[in-house]
Amino acid sequence: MAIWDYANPTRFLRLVEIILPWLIAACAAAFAVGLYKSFFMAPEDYQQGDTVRIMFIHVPAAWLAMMCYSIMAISSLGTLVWKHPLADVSAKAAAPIGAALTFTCLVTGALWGKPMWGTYWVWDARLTSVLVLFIMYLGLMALWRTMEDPIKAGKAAAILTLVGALNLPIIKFSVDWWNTLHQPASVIRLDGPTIHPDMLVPLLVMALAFTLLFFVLHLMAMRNEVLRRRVRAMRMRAASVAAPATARATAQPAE
Amino acid sequence: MDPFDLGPHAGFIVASYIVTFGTMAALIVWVLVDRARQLAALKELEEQGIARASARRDKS
Amino acid sequence: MDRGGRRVFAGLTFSVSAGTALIVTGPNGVGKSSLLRTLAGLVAPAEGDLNLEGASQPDMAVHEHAHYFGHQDALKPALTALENLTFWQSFSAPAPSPGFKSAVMKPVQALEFLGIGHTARLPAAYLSAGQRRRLSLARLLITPRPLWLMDEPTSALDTASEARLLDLMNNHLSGGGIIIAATHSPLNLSTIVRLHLETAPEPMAPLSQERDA
Amino acid sequence: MTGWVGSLFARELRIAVRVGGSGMIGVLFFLAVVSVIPFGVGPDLNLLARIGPAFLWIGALLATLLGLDRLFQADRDDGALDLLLMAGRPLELVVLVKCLAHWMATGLPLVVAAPVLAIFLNLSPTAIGAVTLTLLVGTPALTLIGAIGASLTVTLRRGGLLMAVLVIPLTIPILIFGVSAADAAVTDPVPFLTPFLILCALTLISAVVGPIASAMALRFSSD
Repeated sequence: MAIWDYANPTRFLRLVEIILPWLIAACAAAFAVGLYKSFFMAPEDYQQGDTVRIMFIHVPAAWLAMMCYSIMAISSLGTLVWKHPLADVSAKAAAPIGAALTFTCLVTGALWGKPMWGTYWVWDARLTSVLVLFIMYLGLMALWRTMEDPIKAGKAAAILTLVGALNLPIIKFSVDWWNTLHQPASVIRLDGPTIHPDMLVPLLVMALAFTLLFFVLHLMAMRNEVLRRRVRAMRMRAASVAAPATARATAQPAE
Repeated sequence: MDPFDLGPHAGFIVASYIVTFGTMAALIVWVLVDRARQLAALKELEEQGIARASARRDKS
Repeated sequence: MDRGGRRVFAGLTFSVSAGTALIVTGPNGVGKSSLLRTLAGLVAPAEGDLNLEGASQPDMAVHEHAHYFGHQDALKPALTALENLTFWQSFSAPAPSPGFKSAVMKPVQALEFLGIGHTARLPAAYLSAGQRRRLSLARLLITPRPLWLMDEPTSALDTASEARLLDLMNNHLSGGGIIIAATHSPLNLSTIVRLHLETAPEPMAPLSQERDA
Repeated sequence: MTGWVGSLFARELRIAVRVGGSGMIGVLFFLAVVSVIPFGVGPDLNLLARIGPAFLWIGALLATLLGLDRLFQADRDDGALDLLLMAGRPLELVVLVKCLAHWMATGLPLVVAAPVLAIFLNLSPTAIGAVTLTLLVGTPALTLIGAIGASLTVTLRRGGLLMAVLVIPLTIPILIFGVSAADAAVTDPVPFLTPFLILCALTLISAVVGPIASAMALRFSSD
C-alpha cells in the first residue's frame, strides 16, 4: 500500500487509531528508561558536574526542533509540488510542536549556561540560530492564524517554509561568520571532543523518547486538524443549505 | 552515587526539567482539548442533520 | 471548481464558437463571477480544463487570449487617463488569432470613441464613476484579444454609454471575437447563447449543454 | 519584448513619485530612527562612531520594511493585480521590475540620506563611504526579500506587521554582512572586500529567490 492511499483523510484517521496506542506505549517506555538512565546511571561530568543532566533534555530538544523544520519543509514540498491533501495538515500541525521544542531548547540552554558560563545568554552562533528558528516558527503560526481559508494559508505557509529552508543554512553561515568576528573570550565550547559512553546511551535513549513524543503529538495534532477542517466544511454547508454545493446549467438558444 | 543529590546547581537542573515537562504537558493538554472541541463541534453539527462533507467527496 | 473550500459548481461543460456571446445569468452567489475568474485563469479549477481551439500561439494559455473586465477598474488615480491606457497597451501581450479581425485603436482614439477624449490629460482621480468605467473599457479596444470576459459590464453606465458598449460588443462579435458576460440586465447582442446557473438540489445534477450558434 | 518592461518600470516609478512621495516618508522615518539613538545610548561620540554603522543599517531595514506592504496590495485593491497576472508576461520578471522601481523610489533615497545621517553619528569619512556603499548594494536585497512577505500577506487587510515579522529573520544575513563590511572598512579584523563580496552574492541570490517565491505566492493569492 503506497503512502498515497493515506491521502484520504478518513483512511488516515483509521490508521492513526491503530498506530497511536503503540506509539504512546513506546514513548512512555522510552521516557522511563531514559530518565532512569540519565539520573541513576550517567556519571557526573568531571567539568560540568551534575548540570550535565540538562544535556539529556536540551540536546534532544535541539535535534528535534531541527527535524521538525525538515518535516515541515518536506510537507511544504508535498503541498506545492505533489498537492498532497495531508501535506499542509502535517506542516500546520508540526509548527506549534516545533515552536515548543525550540522554546524548551532555548530555556534549558539558558539554565545550563548560567552555572557553566555565568550567564543565561550569550550571542553564540548556535543559540542565535535557534532563536531565529523560534521566531520563524512563531511567524509561520501567525500566518496560519491570520488567513481564514486553510488551503490558501497552507500554500502561503509552504512558500514561506521553503524560503526559510533555503535561508536557514545561509543564516547559520552568517551567524557563524559574525560570531567569529565577535567571539566573546570567556565562552567554554560545548562540543567536547569525546562523549563518554555512559552519557551517550542515556542521551540516545532520551533522543528516541523525544522523537516518539514528537510523532505522537504530530499525529494527534494532524488528526485534530483533519477534524477541524471537517467541522469547517460542515459549517459552510450549514450556512449555505439554501444554496448547496452544485449549480445546474441549462443552455438555450436565444431568438 | 545519590541520585537526589544534584550538587550545587540543583535548582537549574530541576528548573530545566520542570520547564521541559511543563511545555510538553502543555502541548499534550492543547492537543487533547483541541480534539475534544472539534469532536463536540462535529457532534453538534451532526445533530443538526448536516451530512459529513467527506461522505460525498469520497465518491468523486 | 472550489472556492474557499466549498465546491461552487461541478460538471459544467460548454463551448462557445467565434462570433458568439455567452450570457451567464443566475441568482446572487451561484458562482457567475467565479466562473469568469476561472476562465480568466485567476482561479485554478479543481478538475477539468479549458481549451481555445485555433489559437495562433498554442503555447499561450487561454487567459492570455482574454481580456478580463471585472468589477474593479484597475486604474491608478495618480496617472492620467492616457497614461493608464498606454501602460496597459504596452504591458498586455497582444494575442491575435486567425479567425479574428479586430479594429485596434490607438489609446487617444479609444478615448475619443468612448466619449472621454477630453479627459486624456487628467489624472484618473478626477474622473466620475461612469468615466472611469469607460476608461477601463477602453483597455479592451487597444490590445487585440479575441476573448472578452465581462463581469456586469453595464454597471455604472448610463443609457447612452450602455448603447455604445453594446455596439462595441456587437462589433467585437462580428469581427469573430467571443464574449462571455455575467449579467443581470438583458444585453441586446446579435448572437447569444445563454447559460443559466441555478442552485441544484442534492444529488447534484451536472446538466450541461453544448451549443454552437 | 523590452517595451513592456520599460513601461511597467515607468508606471511604477511615476505612481511612487506622485503618490505623496513615499520615498520622502521613508527618509523621514530613517531620520527619526537615527535621531532617537543618541537618546537611547547617550551622547558619547566615540560610542556612537563605533555603533553608528549598525544603527544606520537597522534604520534602513525598518524603513524598507515599512514601505513594502503596499507593493502588491495597492494593485490588488484596484483589480490591477488580476490584469498583471493575465497579461501574458512572466510574473517573476514583473515582480523583479516592480521591486527595482520600488527600490528606486524608496531605497535609493535612503542610501542618499545615509551619509548625512552618518555625520550625526560621528562616523569617519571612510566609515561613511563604506556604510553608503554597503547600503547601496544591500538595500535591493531587503526589498527583494521583503517582496516575498508582501506577496504572502497581500490578501490580508492589515498585513504590514505580520509581513515584518515574517521577513526580519530572513534579512539577518544581509544585516550581518552589511554591518561587517562597514565595520571592516574602519577597524580591520578582516579585509573589507570579503564581507562586501558576500553581501553582493546575497543580493544576487535574493534577486533570484525573491521574485520566484513572490510570483508563486501571487498566483495563489488570486484564488
